Amino acid sequence: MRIRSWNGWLSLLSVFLLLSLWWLSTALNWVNPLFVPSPQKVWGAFVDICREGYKGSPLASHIGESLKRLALAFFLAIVTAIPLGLASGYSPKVRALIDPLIEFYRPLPPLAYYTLLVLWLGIGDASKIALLFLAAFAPLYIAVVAGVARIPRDRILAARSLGASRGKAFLYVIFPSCLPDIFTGIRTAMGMTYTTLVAAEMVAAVSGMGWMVLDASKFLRSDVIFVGILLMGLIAVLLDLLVRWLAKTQVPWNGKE
Amino acid sequence: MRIRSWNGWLSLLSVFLLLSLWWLSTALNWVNPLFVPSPQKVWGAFVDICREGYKGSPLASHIGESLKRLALAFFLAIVTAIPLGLASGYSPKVRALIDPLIEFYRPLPPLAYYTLLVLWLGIGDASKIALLFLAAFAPLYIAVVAGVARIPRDRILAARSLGASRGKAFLYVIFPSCLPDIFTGIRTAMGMTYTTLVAAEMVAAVSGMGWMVLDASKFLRSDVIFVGILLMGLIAVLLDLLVRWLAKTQVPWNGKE
Amino acid sequence: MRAIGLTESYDASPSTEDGERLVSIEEVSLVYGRGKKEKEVLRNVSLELREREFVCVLGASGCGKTSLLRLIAGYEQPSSGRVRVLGREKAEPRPEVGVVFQHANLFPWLSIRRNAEFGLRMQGVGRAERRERAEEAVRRVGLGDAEDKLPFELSGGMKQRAAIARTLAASPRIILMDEPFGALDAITRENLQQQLRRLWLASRQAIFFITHDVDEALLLATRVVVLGGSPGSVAVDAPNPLYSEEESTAELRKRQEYGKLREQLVESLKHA
Amino acid sequence: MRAIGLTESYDASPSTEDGERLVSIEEVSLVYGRGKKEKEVLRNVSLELREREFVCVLGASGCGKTSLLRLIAGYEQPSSGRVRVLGREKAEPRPEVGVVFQHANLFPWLSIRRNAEFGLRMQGVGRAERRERAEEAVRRVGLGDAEDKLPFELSGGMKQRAAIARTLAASPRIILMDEPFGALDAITRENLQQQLRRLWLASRQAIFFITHDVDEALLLATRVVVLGGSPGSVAVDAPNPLYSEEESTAELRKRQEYGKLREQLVESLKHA
Amino acid sequence: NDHSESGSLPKEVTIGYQVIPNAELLVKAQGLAEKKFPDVKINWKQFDSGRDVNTAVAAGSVDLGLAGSVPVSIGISNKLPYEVYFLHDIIGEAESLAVRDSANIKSAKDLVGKKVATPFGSTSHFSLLSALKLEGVDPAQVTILDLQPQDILAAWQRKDIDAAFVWNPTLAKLTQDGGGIIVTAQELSEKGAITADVGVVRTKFAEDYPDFVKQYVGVLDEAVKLYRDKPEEAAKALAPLLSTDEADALAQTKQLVWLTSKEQQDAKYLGSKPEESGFAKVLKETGQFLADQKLIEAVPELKDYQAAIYQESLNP
Ligand SMILES: Nc1ncnc2c1ncn2[C@@H]1O[C@H](COP(=O)(O)OP(=O)(O)OP(=O)(O)O)[C@@H](O)[C@H]1O
Ligand SMILES: Nc1ncnc2c1ncn2[C@@H]1O[C@H](COP(=O)(O)OP(=O)(O)OP(=O)(O)O)[C@@H](O)[C@H]1O
Ligand SMILES: [Mg+2]
Ligand SMILES: [Mg+2]
Repeated sequence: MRIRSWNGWLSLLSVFLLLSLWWLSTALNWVNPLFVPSPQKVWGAFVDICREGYKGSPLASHIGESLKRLALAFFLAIVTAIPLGLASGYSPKVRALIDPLIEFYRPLPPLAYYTLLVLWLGIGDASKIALLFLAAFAPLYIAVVAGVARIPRDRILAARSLGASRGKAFLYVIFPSCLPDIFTGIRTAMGMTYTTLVAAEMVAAVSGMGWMVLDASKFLRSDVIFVGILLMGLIAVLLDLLVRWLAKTQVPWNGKE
Repeated sequence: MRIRSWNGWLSLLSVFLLLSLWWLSTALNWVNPLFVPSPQKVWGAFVDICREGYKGSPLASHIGESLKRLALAFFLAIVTAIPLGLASGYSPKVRALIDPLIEFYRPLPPLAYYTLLVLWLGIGDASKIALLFLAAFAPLYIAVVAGVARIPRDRILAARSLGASRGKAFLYVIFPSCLPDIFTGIRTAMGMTYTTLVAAEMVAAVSGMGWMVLDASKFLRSDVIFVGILLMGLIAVLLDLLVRWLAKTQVPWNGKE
Repeated sequence: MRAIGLTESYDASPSTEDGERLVSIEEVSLVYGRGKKEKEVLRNVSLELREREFVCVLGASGCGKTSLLRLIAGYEQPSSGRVRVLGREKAEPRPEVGVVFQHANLFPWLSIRRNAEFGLRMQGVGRAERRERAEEAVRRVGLGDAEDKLPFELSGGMKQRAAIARTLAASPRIILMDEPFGALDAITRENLQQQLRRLWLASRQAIFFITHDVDEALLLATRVVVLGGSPGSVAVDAPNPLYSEEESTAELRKRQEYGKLREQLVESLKHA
Repeated sequence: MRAIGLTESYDASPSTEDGERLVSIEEVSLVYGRGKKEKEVLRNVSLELREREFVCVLGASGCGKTSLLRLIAGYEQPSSGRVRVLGREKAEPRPEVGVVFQHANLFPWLSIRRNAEFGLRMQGVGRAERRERAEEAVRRVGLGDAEDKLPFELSGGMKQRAAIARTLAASPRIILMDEPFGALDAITRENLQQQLRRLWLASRQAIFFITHDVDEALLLATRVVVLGGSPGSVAVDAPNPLYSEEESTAELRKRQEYGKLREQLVESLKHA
Repeated sequence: NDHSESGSLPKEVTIGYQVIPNAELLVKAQGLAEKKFPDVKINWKQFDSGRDVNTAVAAGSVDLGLAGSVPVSIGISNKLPYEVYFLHDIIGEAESLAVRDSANIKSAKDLVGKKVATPFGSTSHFSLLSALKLEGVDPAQVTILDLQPQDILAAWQRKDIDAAFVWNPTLAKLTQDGGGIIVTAQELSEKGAITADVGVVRTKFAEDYPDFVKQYVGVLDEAVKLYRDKPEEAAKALAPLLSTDEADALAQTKQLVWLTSKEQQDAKYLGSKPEESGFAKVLKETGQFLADQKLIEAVPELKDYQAAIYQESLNP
């Protein structure tokens, strides 16, 4: 217990150092205030946006819109990437079939194919969610496949000898064995979706945190950009803490086998 | 051996199916040729670009420029993310110090902070490489931290009892134990860097595959876009195969412990 | 196949030829690895396992006992020769063939009781019944107190016992056990030997039992197999003259021929 | 601490009180887990390990033998009481204290030889010398042929021997061994027992040796410790009256008192 | 850049250009600047948006840049350290409001309740809002969407949008695909809502190397002259940079108004004295307009805009 809270202080310290650096560099004019506004100014913009919203929508709806898109995309990624990843880790045939496609699309920059998505899915939320989904899918899939690869072969054999069909072994052994990897994959994928948020909200959005940042950058509103970035970062950190907490409570045996 | 080549055929089959779908959908006019050009047209554009280059630079230099940026960024990511990840997986104190910063920047969309990078590093390659580096760093770091978390505690204790100092245990036990995770991380990070390529080459580039795609999209040259995308995809797949091959030969014990 | 000692000296061997032939291994050899790393581990091994048999397998460390067990379990395919298990040509993992691994190999995310339930769950046994049977099995190996623990919270011997419980709870027709009592103290071991013997006497499953303990082999086996050589092959395959359904192991140990037989077996191990 | 049997009946015990005290455990208790999962594993254990001692520890499965070893090795910290190792108050993993784990716990990416070299490498021994010493250790445990294999290519017993070689090659002052011969056949086991005895006689390291084999304990130990109860505590801690530097284990086994002593020890195990 | 040689030519200069068929692109295509300044290393950097040019100038990474009048107005409002030295073109028909024929839109008034797309923060964005204002339409009654040109085309194909204010080549594709033009930037500029592509120079650079700026303007004039004399030759040089053929390039150039520096001395444009610069007013009005639309915070005084016009290098 003592060690833990001590480490908590360390984390606070490093956040504090960063904030001081920011404050110092603006106070001493090390950076162009046009691009790095002072903390006070950012706070002012934040209060403003809280009170009056940004460009017609209240702050809550910007956050809500983005989270809705993220959540939907992420949900889709989880229900597809995990089973597919497990399947293609487990069966070389499935792997041979779907791996080339995933390997090919995976490295493609979203900005390069977004227009195609717009063409197919329109300018509504569908194309945005599709883009976010594609961003989340690949890292999750890869993490899961790698997770399957590292399961001790004997564990699967033991399950089979206990009467597990291939399908049941999949569900009852492969899946729980991969949980640590799945959690890592979820964390990476969550980061990846998040980083695509701005790109996704580039097209025909009028709300969302990504759009807010993008729009502000067009009009050199660096204080709003910072509000957006800080908000996105904080929300992401909270989500990440949630996943980490889940990982810790769900996989108590990790590292102790 | 027989199983392997059989799976190779499956992979070829799935690629072939995809290509046929493409060909069919353009031949039967299912999609607008303005956005999805026919394979013939893309091939024509490819031959053209091979022969005459694109906008003043030969194809090889576009590829070369992009690969140079990717390689540099990736190299930087490897030499920083792996040691830092190992260190923060191993020592809760290091973790407490640097994790908040990484967790915070990690989910930030590159498009949101690229402006800041340009402001600090100028419009040359430095800002592009920095952006790519940041994209690669986070997934690699996370994979490595997760890898350390799963090392059996007894293995580290055994090394310490054999006289390994904390530093040596780090180098000789923690690092090799994490190799499977490092390889997964490298694969994810490589994908992530790659997807950032277009964003990175958006500002003040006159060469690079990402720039080529972006430039072509401005002039609605969908054939060139497809050439760029296919090229990027193929090169990425080749790089990925290399990493996978390395992983296989370097970590023969994976899944057999 | 040399059958020194045992068969030559004793003919008061119990006949087990009447049981159905459950496993038959014919001229099997097994090669691990490929190319430079190629290594022949078993050569020309033939063996049978019949209903109601309790075969104890002995042999030097690394001679191929586990590999033989894995062939029967269907975990490895023979490089040449045939392995028939329960009438099927291609050996595959299956619920009729239970395996206790040399390393416990439990599912780390399941409690001991749920590890023991696993086989029954896979076979679709209802919740209440499988829970009861699993608890029974866990209690039998002496882990009643620890049934809610996760494997990483167990000691080495407890893990091994949990693995035994897991396999026995699923009541397979053939049980393959790879040094199941290796990590147990003398008292617990004797206790479990009795349990296993009683279980087997009641159900007449076929048991393939790898052990390093010569006494254990003599006290439990209806037939003793000694593997030896490199690549491994069957050096001894003979009925255990000491085998008796009636006498307890304690009584058996006191029989006159016990000491001599033991020495013979150790000799044959030395020369295998 | 009851000291039934052994000390009462025999006083021809070798004196080991003269050696330096290397390990001293005082009133130690150990609790695993927290809150609801809290479990006291050891209570009020006191023990010493002196130079030139060969202490064999017996006890029922799950009684806390491994936990005790881990305390000495510095892998766990006592919940109360003191553990002093080589004069230091806080036990920490260190090269003077070698550990052979119950599960082999080899480094999976290193060949057997390089596993054996590991300790020497960490201690900065030059390439040629460490290679020689590692090869010597690997040969001594009978793995000369397999020295270039990776751990996953080994059989269970071979892994265990490799782990022994790894620890011995580093020549620590105190050796803690957790059922090191558990997965070995009788022949290999006897061979290694001899080796270990000879090594120990030559160097006079202190050995803390957990075993389930009563014979092994009687043949090797200068002192026998029996753990028992739950939470575990020391039930017997007595010099081994059979101990003799001169006689070989085969001779010892033939001594008259052997049988009786063995029975006594088994009895005390039962009641511990 | 070597500041010690104040007054003479720099050793190296970085020009941020955009692919717009105007005099600067012709200068690049023909290598006129390299010819004129054999001893100066000229780095051409391509930009895609005025936003990035603003950043690059602030970072000191480019010396001369090209951006639309809207981003420049935003930049000056935010006190970016640069000045306008040249108008590369006045946007004519190159940026227009295309409407779908089937949508039954005759004038900007009919846009009420429709979906109109335009790239936000661009000159087209400004023109669209101006068109609405001139017709007395409240922008809140129109669904204005932020789309990049290629996405506008995709949305158009799907019939997701009814109209778009955008530039070429997307504009041409829209009209080919069942679209008609109802308002052009040309018409808007005649009514006072001028949009232009503006040359800006880093203030420090202009102070250090006035000669270079002056001579570079001369080169631009040369290009304008070349275009006026031999438009086909100019179009031929521009075509590959525009990823199109010669005829189309010619048509595209005609949709922009190229002006010589002499013509720009007119009070309507940059003017010859700070206080009589018509373009400073345009920038101020643009800024005011954006502020009214709540797109930016506040605008400075007219004199701040006037101070940001650099007339010194306009050749008499
Ligand atoms: N990490 C742990 N968390 C909780 N309980 C544990 C943990 N490790 C061991 N235990 C418990 O501590 C007790 C003693 O375990 P220990 O491994 O010391 O036994 P042992 O005497 O070595 O047994 P064996 O002969 O079977 O190896 C057991 O009851 C076990 O359940
Ligand atoms: N996966 C593998 N790859 C290569 N060689 C292997 C592999 N598994 C086992 N071997 C080799 O096969 C031989 C027999 O191994 P096996 O595990 O069958 O021995 P065993 O008789 O069970 O020994 P033990 O009593 O020590 O468990 C050993 O020499 C071992 O090195
Ligand atoms: Mg074995
Ligand atoms: Mg133990």
